[in-house]
Amino acid sequence: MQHACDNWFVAFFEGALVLLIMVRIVKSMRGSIPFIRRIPGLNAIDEAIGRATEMGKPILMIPGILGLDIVSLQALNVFTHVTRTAARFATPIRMCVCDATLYTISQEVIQDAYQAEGKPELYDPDSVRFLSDQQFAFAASVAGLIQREQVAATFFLGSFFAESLIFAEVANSVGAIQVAGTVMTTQTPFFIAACDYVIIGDEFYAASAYLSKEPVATGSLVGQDYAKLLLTFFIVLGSIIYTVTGYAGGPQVPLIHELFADGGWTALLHSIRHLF
Amino acid sequence: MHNWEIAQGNSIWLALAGVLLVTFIVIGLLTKLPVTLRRPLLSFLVFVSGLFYALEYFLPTHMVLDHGVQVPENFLTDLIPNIINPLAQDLSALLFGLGLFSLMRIHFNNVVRQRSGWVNSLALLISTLSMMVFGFWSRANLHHPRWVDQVYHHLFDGVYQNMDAAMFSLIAFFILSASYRAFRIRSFEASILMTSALIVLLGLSFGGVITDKVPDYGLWSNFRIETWSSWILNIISSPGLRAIDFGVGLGGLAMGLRIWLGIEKGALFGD
Amino acid sequence: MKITDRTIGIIAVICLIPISFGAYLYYLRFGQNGLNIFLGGLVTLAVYSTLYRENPIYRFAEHIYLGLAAGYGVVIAWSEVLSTQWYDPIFKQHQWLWLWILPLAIMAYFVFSKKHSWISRIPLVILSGFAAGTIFQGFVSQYFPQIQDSFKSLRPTIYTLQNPDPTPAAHILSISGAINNAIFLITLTSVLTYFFFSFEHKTKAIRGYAQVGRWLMMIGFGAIFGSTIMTRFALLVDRMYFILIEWMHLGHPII
Amino acid sequence: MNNTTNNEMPLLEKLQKIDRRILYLILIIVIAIPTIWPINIPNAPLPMSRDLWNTINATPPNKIVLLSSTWTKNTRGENQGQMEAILNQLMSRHIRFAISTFDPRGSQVALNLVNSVAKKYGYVYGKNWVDFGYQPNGVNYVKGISVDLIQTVKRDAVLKKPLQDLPVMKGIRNADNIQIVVEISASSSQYYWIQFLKPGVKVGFACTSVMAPEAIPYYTSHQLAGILWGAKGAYDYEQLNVEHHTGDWGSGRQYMGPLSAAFGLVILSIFVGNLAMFLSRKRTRQ
Repeated sequence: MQHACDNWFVAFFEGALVLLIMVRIVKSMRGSIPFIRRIPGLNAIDEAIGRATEMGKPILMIPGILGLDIVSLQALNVFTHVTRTAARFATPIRMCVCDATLYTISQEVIQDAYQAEGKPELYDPDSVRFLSDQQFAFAASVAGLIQREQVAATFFLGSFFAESLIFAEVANSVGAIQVAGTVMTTQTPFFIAACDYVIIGDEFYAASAYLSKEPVATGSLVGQDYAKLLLTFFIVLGSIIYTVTGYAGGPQVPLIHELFADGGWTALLHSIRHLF
Repeated sequence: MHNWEIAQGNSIWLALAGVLLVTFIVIGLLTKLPVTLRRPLLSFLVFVSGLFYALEYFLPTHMVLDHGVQVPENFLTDLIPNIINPLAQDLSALLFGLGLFSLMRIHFNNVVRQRSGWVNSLALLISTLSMMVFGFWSRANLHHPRWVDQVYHHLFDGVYQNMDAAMFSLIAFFILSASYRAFRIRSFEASILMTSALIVLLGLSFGGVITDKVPDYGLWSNFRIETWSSWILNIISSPGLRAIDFGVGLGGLAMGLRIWLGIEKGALFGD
Repeated sequence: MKITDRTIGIIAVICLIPISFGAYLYYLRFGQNGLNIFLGGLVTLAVYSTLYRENPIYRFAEHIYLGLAAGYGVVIAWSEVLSTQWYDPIFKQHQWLWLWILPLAIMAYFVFSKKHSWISRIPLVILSGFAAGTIFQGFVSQYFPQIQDSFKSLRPTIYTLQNPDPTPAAHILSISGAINNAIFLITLTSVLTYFFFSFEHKTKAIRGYAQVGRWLMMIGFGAIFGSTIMTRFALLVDRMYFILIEWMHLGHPII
Repeated sequence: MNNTTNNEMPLLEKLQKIDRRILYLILIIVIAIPTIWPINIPNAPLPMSRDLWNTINATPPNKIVLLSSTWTKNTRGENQGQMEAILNQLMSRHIRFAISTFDPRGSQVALNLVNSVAKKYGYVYGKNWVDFGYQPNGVNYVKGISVDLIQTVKRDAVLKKPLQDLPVMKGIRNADNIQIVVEISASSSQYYWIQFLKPGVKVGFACTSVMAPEAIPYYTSHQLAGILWGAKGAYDYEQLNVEHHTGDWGSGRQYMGPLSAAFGLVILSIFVGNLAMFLSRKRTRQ
C-alpha cells in the first residue's frame, strides 16, 4: 500500500479516521473540554520532580534514541512540562540526546521553558547534552552520568531499544525514582520490571493532553478514541462475517478481507456491480 | 536532473558565492521578521514539506519500469530517493557538526580550566581526533602507509567494536537483577508477568528437554512446554501488542496531523 | 575500607606498564589480530568494572568510547552521506542546486545565538514536516494489513479437537483453532478497551473487561521478557567466551 | 522452634535485598565454569529448524543457496553459530552458495567466517561460492535479483569480476535458480525478502531470539520456510547436521551449556527471591 490508488478504500478509511480526530479537535477548541481518565504514570511526574527537589539532586530526561520524528517531538512536549515544573523549584535538570537535530531543538525548547517560567537565569546551556549518535556509546555515557551525578529522578520517554534496561537498572541502582514510557512495545516489559512508573502504549501520546489540558491535544485524544472505536468495530464486524460465512482461508474470500489489502477498492466496485 | 548541471567547472565557485550571498540576505531579513510572523512562517514550512509526502501518497500512479520491475509511480515518487532522502540525510549530517561542537566545547573547557576529571576529557578529545584522522586517512584514495590501516583497524575493531559488544552484553546482568527484584508474587499482575516469562523462557531452553518424552503429535503435543510458549506468544502476546500498536499508531497519526497543520501547541513551534 | 577513586586511578596507571608489556607479547605471538583481541579483552573488563561501582577506570574507558564514537560519527557522516550525496554531485557532477542545503544548515547553527536562536527552527521544521508527511502512508502500510489479519472466524469447519492437516493451505479450522481465535479476539478487544481514555469506564462490565485487558497485556509483556532473555544471555556467553577462551586461553577454542 | 526462626530472619531479609553485585558475581561464575569445561545439554530440535534444514538439504545441483548475512560482532553469540552450522551443511553436501549483506559492517564478518569454514572443506572462491557484497538498497536488490541476478549484482565483491565469468554462477540467472534465501540477521531484515522477492522462492530466517516471535506468524503462513530461533536454533541445526553427518558440533552446543546454566540461575533467583519474601512475610504475620 505505497499509494492511495492501490486501494482507495483504505485511503478513505484513513480519511475517516483523520476526520474523526479533526472534528473532535475543532469541537474541543470551541470550548467543550472532555473527560480524560486517570493515568497513574503521568501523575507520578510531579511526584518525581518533587523528590528531586527535596534531595537537591538533578533530574535526567532522555527523549528516546532516534532522531527528530513524531515520537521525539511528543517526548519534548512532555519534557517542556517537566522543565517548567523543575524551573519553578530551581531543580537542576540534565537532558541527554543522541541526535544532533534533536539536540538543536531541545536546546531551544528547554531555553523557552525557563523563559516561560520567568527564570531565564537558571538556564544552563550545558544541561542539554549531545553525547553520541551511536547507540551503545550513548548508553555507556548516560550510565556514567547517572552514577556520577546521582540523579534523583529520571524520565525516559520516546523510542528505546535494547539499551532501555541499561538506563533503567543503572538509575535504579542509584535509587532514582523513574518514570518511563516508550512506543516500542517490545521494550515496555523491561521498563515495567525496572522502573517505578511506566507509561504504556499510547498513554505516551495522551500525556500532553493529560498534563496541559490544552484543547487541541485533548480534543485529539478524544478523536483518537473514536478512531480506535471504529477500528474495533471493523475488527468485530470482520470476525462476525468470517464466522457467519465459516471462512477459514481458501479461494472464496469474503469481501471484507479483500477490502483491507491492495485491490480492495476494485473488489468493492466489482461486487457492487455484481449486486445490480 | 540534467537541467541541474551547469556547463563550466569553475563556475561552481561562483554559484557557491551566490548561494552564500542569498543566504546572508535571507537571514538578515529573517532577523528583522516581527515576532508575530514567526509562527505562521514555521507552520507554512512544515505544511509544505509535509504536503510533499501526503501528495505523493494520495495522487494516482502509473506503471513505470524500474530495474526490470514494473512499479507504480506518480511524478513525485522519483523525487523521494533522488532529492528528498539525500536532502534530509545531508542536512542531518551537516547538523551533526552542531552536536559535535557542543560535545567538544564541554570537554575542551574541562581541559583548559583543569576541572576535575579533565584527564578523561583530554582522552575523549584525543580519541575523537585520532579516530577522525585515521578514519579519513585510511579511507582516502591516495596512497597511504600500511600502518595507517592497522592503527584504524585497532581503534575500530580492537577498541570500539569490542566496547560496543561489552556494553551490549551488560544487559544480561541487568536482566538478572531486574528479574530478581521485580518478579515477586506481590500482586496478581506481577505474578502473571512472571509466570508467562518463565514459561516462554523454559520453552526456549531446556524446558523442551523436560517434556521431550511427550509425543509431539495429536492432543499430546498440548502437554509439551514449547507448545505452551508458542501458544502464549501467538495467541496472547501478539494480539495484545497489536492492540497497543493500534493505539500508538493512531496517536502518531494524530500527532503527525497536528504538526502538519500547525495546530500543535508545544515543542516545535515554541509556544 | 572504601578505596578512593584516586587510589584506583594510581593503581591503574601503574598497571599500564605490565599491560603494555602484555600487549607487546600478544603482538609478537599472534600478530595484528592478537593485539585486537588483547585490546578487546582489556576494554571489556573496563566496561564490566562498572558493575561493581562507578570508578575511574570505567570513566576513562567511557570517555575514550565516547570520543571514538564521535570520531566515527564524523567519518561516517562524511564518507557515507556527505561525500557521495552532496560533495560529489556538486563538485564532480556540477549539480549546483545541492548548494541550497547550505543555507538551511547555516540557519541551524543560529541555535547558539542568544537573540536569533529561533532561526535554527527553520531547517528543523522542514525535517519535522517530512516526518509528519510520511505518517499517512506509514500508518496505512503498517496497520491495515494487521487489521485484515485480525479478522478471525469463530466457527469451526471441522468438529474435532485436533486439526488433521495443520498447513494453512488446507483451510481447516478445528474446534481448538476456533477457541484460539476467540481468545485472540478477546485479547485484542479487551486491550483496546483498556486504552480508551475519554470514556469513563462506567459500567462494571466495561471496567472488568478493561481489567482483563490489562492482565492479558501483562501476559504478553511477560512473554516478550522471556523471549528476550535468550538473546541477551547469548551475548554475555559470547563475551565470556571471548574473555576466557580467546583472551585468557583458559580452554580449547571451538573453531 | 522460636530460636531457629529468629536466626532465619536476618538471612531472609538479606536474601530479599541481596546486593546486586553478588548476583552479578554468581552469574559470571555460573557462565565461566561451563565455558571453560564445556557441558552437553540434551536438546530436541524445533520443527521450524528441521524444516529449514530439510529445505537446504534438498537443494538440487542446478540451484544455489543465497545466504544474506546481516549481522556483526554485536550478535555474534547467536548468529555465528547459526551461520557456521548452515555453512557446514552446505559445504559437506557440495552445494553452491552466495553470500550478501544489508549491513556495511557485515560483509567482512561474513567473509571471515566463510573463509575459516571453507578451509576445512576445501571450498574455492569463485568455483563453489561467491560474495555479492554489501547491498545498500535492499528493496532494489531484492526486486532486481527476482528478475535478473547477473544484471543486478554485476560484479562479485572479492575479485571484482563480472558475475557471468565465475564458474559458480553457471546456469544461475534469476531467483528461480535459488533454492532458498536464508536471512541470517540481527534485525528484522527478513521483510525485504518476504515483501519483495519473487513469490514462490523460499525464504528462511536465522534470527536472534528477540526477533523470532515476530517472525513465527510468517512461518505458520508458509511465507518463511523455516526459522532458526536464536542460540537454540544454532544448537538444533548442529544436532541435525550431526545426525545426518553433514557437519560437526560448533558454538551452538558450546554456548548452550553456559546459557542453560544462566537460565537456571535466573529461575533459581526468582524462586529464592519469592521464597524469602513469603517466609519473611509469614514471620512478620506471626
